[in-house]
Amino acid sequence: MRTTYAARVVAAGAVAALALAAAVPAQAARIQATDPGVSKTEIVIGTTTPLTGPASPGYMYVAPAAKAYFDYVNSNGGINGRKINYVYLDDQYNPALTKKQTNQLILSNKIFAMFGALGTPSHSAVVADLNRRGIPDVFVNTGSSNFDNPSKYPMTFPFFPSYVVEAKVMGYYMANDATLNAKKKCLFYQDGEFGDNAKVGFAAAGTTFAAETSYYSGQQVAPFTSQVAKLKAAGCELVVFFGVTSATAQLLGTAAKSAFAPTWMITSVGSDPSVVGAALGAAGNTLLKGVYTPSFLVPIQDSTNPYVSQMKVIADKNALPWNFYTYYGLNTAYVLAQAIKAAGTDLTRASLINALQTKASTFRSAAIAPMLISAKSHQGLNGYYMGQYNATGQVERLTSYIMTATSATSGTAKKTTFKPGAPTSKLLP
Amino acid sequence: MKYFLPLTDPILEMVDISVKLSGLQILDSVSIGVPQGTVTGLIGPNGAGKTTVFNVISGFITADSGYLKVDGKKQKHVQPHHLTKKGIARTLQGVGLFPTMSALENVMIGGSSQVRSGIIAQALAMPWTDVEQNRLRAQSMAVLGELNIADAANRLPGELPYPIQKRVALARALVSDPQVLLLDEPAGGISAADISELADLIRSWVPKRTVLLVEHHMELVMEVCDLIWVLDAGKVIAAGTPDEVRRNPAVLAAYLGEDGAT
Amino acid sequence: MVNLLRLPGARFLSHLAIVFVIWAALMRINDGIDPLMSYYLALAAMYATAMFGMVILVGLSGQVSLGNGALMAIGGYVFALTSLNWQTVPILGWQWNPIWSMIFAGFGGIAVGLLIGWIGARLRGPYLAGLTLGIAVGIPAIATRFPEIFGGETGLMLTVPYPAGGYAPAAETVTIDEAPLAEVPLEQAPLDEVPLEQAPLEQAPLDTETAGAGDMLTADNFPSAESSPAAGDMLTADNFPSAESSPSALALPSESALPNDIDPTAAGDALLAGSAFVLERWQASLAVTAACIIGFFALNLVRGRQGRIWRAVRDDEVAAAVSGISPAGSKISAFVVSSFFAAIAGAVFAQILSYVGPGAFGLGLSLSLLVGVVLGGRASLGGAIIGGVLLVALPQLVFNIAGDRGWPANVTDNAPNLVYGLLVVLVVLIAPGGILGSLKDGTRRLLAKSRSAK
Amino acid sequence: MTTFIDYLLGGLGSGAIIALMALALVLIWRSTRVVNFAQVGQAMFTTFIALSIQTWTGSWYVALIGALAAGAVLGVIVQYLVLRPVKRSDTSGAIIATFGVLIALQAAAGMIWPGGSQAFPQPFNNSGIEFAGRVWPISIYDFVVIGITALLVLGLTLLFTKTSLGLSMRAAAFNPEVARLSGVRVSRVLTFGWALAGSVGAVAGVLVAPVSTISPNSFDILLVFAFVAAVIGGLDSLIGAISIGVFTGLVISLVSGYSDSGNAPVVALLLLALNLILKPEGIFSHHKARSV
Repeated sequence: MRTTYAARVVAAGAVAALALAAAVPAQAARIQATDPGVSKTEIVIGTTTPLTGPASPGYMYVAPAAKAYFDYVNSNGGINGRKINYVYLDDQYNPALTKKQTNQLILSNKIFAMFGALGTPSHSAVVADLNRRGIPDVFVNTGSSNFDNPSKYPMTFPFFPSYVVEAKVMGYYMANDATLNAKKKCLFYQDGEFGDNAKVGFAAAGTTFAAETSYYSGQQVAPFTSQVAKLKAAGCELVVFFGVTSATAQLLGTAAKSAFAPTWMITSVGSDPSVVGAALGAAGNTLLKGVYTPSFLVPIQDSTNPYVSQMKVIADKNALPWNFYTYYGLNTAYVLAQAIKAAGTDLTRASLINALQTKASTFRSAAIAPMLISAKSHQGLNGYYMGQYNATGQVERLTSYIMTATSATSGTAKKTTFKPGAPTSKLLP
Repeated sequence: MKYFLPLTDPILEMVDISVKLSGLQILDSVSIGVPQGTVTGLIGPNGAGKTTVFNVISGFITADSGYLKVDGKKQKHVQPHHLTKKGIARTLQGVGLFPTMSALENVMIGGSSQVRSGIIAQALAMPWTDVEQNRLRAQSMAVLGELNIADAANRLPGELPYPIQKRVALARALVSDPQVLLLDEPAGGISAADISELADLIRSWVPKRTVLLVEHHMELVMEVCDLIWVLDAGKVIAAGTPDEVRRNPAVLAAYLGEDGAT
Repeated sequence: MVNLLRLPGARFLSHLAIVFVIWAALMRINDGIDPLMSYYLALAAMYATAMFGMVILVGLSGQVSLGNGALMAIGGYVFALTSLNWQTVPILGWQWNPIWSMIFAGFGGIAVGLLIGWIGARLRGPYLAGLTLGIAVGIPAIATRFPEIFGGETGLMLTVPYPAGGYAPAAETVTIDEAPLAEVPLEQAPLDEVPLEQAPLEQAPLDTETAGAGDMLTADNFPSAESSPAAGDMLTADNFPSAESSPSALALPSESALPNDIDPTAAGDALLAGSAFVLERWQASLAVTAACIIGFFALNLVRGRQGRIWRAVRDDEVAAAVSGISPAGSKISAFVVSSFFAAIAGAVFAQILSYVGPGAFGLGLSLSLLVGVVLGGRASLGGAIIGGVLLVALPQLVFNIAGDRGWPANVTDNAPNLVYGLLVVLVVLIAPGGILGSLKDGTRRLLAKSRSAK
Repeated sequence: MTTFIDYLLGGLGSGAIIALMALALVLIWRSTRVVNFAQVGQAMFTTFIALSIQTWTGSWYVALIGALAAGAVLGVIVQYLVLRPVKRSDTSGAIIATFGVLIALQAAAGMIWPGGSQAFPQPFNNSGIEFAGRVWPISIYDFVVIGITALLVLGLTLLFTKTSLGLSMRAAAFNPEVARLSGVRVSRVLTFGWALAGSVGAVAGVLVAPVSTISPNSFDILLVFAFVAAVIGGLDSLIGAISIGVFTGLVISLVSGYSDSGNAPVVALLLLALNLILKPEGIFSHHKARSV
């Protein structure tokens, strides 16, 4: 009896090892001659992003949109003769899974570069490893200010402006608009890094709030009634909201229910009109009218804009829903393609980094702010215009100028003008 | 009316124990003594409160009033698992064996109170834990041998006939080498031949051990007991030697009347 | 006849031998497989470590726990906080090293296990499940509550504690041509100095007005299958992922595609060359070693008196109590042991991820542990090993099956979870004893058949 | 003071929904001694069905009835295919199986209704009611939610106490063998319990969807709060589930209002632990400590 037990345990161990070996096709170790993931005919690019799970609504459209753009480029001959092989894996916004999928991309798919990895907590789990391995970590989709740190993360390039920048911009705009400035201002933010970054930005901008309240990101049951009651009791006239899109919809609905009608200013990541409008239903446009929101892309409804109209063609051809996330995914893929092109025919990781650090200001995109990437700062975009919802649920640009700022803990936003160039021919790099 | 027998040397005493469960008075000022070195019986019709007496002694039920004395010492907060440390072991109605363990393992569990080594020594498989286990295994085999069921040692309880299971349960109680043995219906469900063997067995333990016996099988009780307490509806109605109890009219009325007729 | 296995110390030696053989075999395997497999081995060993505790808690002591992932969080956070903040061992004053963090993580697990066990020992079935579910949700929530200590939602990043000597971590670090510079932190170049008009592009017209119709992408001139030779694969939604772009096909560039200019210092070399330090291999050694040490403890406990006691209390609390066993004590000890194992697994997890954060230790992890141990076989340690492998291999297998079928994205993306969920249900229904239990039953039945045939 | 009342009123609507979900858990526990973690998945799935019906017919009432029916059918399917074959003694097996169902349902919903969060049209006026010169954060819709909850509780209480079906359900739950001997068709009765619970869960889903949004995972947090409420309430008690469910909603609202919403899960955990220390079998449970 007892000896067979021992045998069973050994057998279980052996079965385990065999099953492990069988689960994933083993690959022969081979010395590679160049940077992984790039050959004369192909570049392998990887992404981890939530495609399923609680965080997937909205975000699930970004990677497929990028894929559609790369397919379009490939069907036009690729970039410098290389086709882009784009692999995106689902990480469900779970850092442990992000790590697993990133390892899969690096070790099995042998990616040349990581592109558009999404989510602050999930990307935090892998950013050090990507840098240690020398893998370009391009256009991270998170507003955390932590990733723009070239001395610590030389390979990492965040794309959209950090929440610190956004808060500074909001603070600047409120301070310089007499009507808004006269109002009693309050802040409502999502717990965690999102809200913390916002508070850093507002502190730097010198914005003070009469009341602050927050919500827990996992909270779906309670529709913000108590938070709204608190803001109402404090007599807020202008409420700045730093939260995600689904929360925006809940907030506006709850406020309407409580007859609380302050002036709203909502963060760009929380104000996709297609999602907010859909969530609010018929009353959506009425509730959204007059809401301020900063933005860093040409308004998605501006169909006369050559960026918007051409990206919509790609989206339509791939049967992708035309919303902010699709638009955003197409746009970042477009910028990456230009960066790869700029890195030259002898594409290496070093040449890609070099191209990003020296030529970013020439890259075309639907962004209204310049790309000011340098060896000292890897932050892609740094500026916003201020927009406002009109009666038809569309964002109208209020400012002809833009406001730019850095992610540093001090310093305010600055007003400047930026004239974007036209898109490249047929939106090809 | 209360009975106070002039007991010499009681090893176990219940004094004025009352228990109420869900509004029912199960035990009402019960005082019972068990003299050392005797076989003492506890009888009564169904629902008289016999098993409750055992449960109070074992600590499964806390008495509303009254107290318990073991070896002359008053007991506070009796916990079931401290019982064997005090030298008291009990069997359960039916068999109450662990179904996933062999007979030997079942018996070894009964010797838990003798084991000194802690969980850290267990986790490290220190040699002395083996010494302890070997001693316990040897003891358990010896008890199984005493009860003539050594060949059942490696079988699961479910594979054994009922009388053998009863003996395994008995062995589990005996292995802790108790001074006092509480037997809850040891003759339940076994044959006449086995019962007479059981009677011899019980008598062979005294005076080294003291036995308190709850039993429905009157022949066994009358045969083995030195002293009998009779409970009815939560009260002690009689006490004495088998002959005294047999002749007691209150007992006959309450209980033996029906049973004695058979 | 003397049973050699009963001599004092024989159990110790035989268990040590079993564990050593497994350890040596796994370490040998670890040296021969490629880094990704090593990483999966590390994950499986880490899961198995935690599930040894689940076998004891769920299988032997009969208590259901939905919260062991949160107990792993305790170990992970203790590991992270001590290794980030302490330079010397408190009181003793010795130089800190990761082993100490592992030990403190274990102590943290024991302390929390005592507390939960104390509350949980009185609870049965769904009430205990309720408590542990609360723990699974509550402990990560506590981590987000105190961001100054626990790093909030973002968590804490760790530098992997490379073992001193023996490895050459430098082989893996890469310098890029224009190494961006250490001395400049977050401070950015002043924005005003930068020209804000976009620099002209050579190859394209600059603004909308001058862009000719031919340069604009429209639905009409969108490349179609006819107009472009390579376009056939790209343009229709139904043939979205083509065989050409499947992950397995692109794993390695083909031989002919390799350029001639060989640069031996390029990143990635170190990952494939056998001699240099390979992070995944180191992580796997760490996880396997921890799993074997914990497995040794578990083996001793399960196959000793303590294992009998746990089973006794699970089978019949009353009978166990009259045999001198404290049912509450036994349940608490099962909680403490499983919590200790979970904490060690959590500390290993922290090193595999080089990160701790509430998202990594969520309810999903707790459920995975329960799913794994039920699938593998909850009554024996072998079940935990199989469960650990399943947790790593199953999603991968299901993904491989579901991927690249040309289904719409929403179907492909959700297919792994659908199959996974159904598989879990099926195993519970068809093989309640888990895979190991079914194997045992199968062999027993076969043996019985052959015996009766004689 | 008005702020405090605002917080309380605000918590009432979500409390009623937690209560309904807890009620569904209790119904299944009572009939089959299983905690059905797939309940939120079933509710989510039937709410999507209701949304499809609503878009198709344009009637909220038809959608609600459709959800009731779909919830019952789904409950029966889950019970018949998954839970019935699991052994009654196999607690962890049953828990795992229900989680398996949850994972599968969420994945299936992601396949059938792609596109993330969707809005569920507001069937009634959801703006606050004006009274005594002030708008209070409670709407007609909240009254509909509370009213439907109250009606369901009343109906279920009557069912369990006054009808023979209810009595057989209680008998079957208490002791299936004895119930079978006394002529109760146990398996049919248990299946009815699952259908009933499925419908109650579906109602909870349809009621919460208009004030939140609906996505495959949108009810996950509801499961945690509902389960906590059901356990504190005593799992066996309809009234326990309802009152603790509402209480949980109020606590979440008060905690979010006076401190920070991130504290809500922590406070819920503390309440749960405290309750389990002081009264391990739940507040409204009739069970006595087990004797030998």
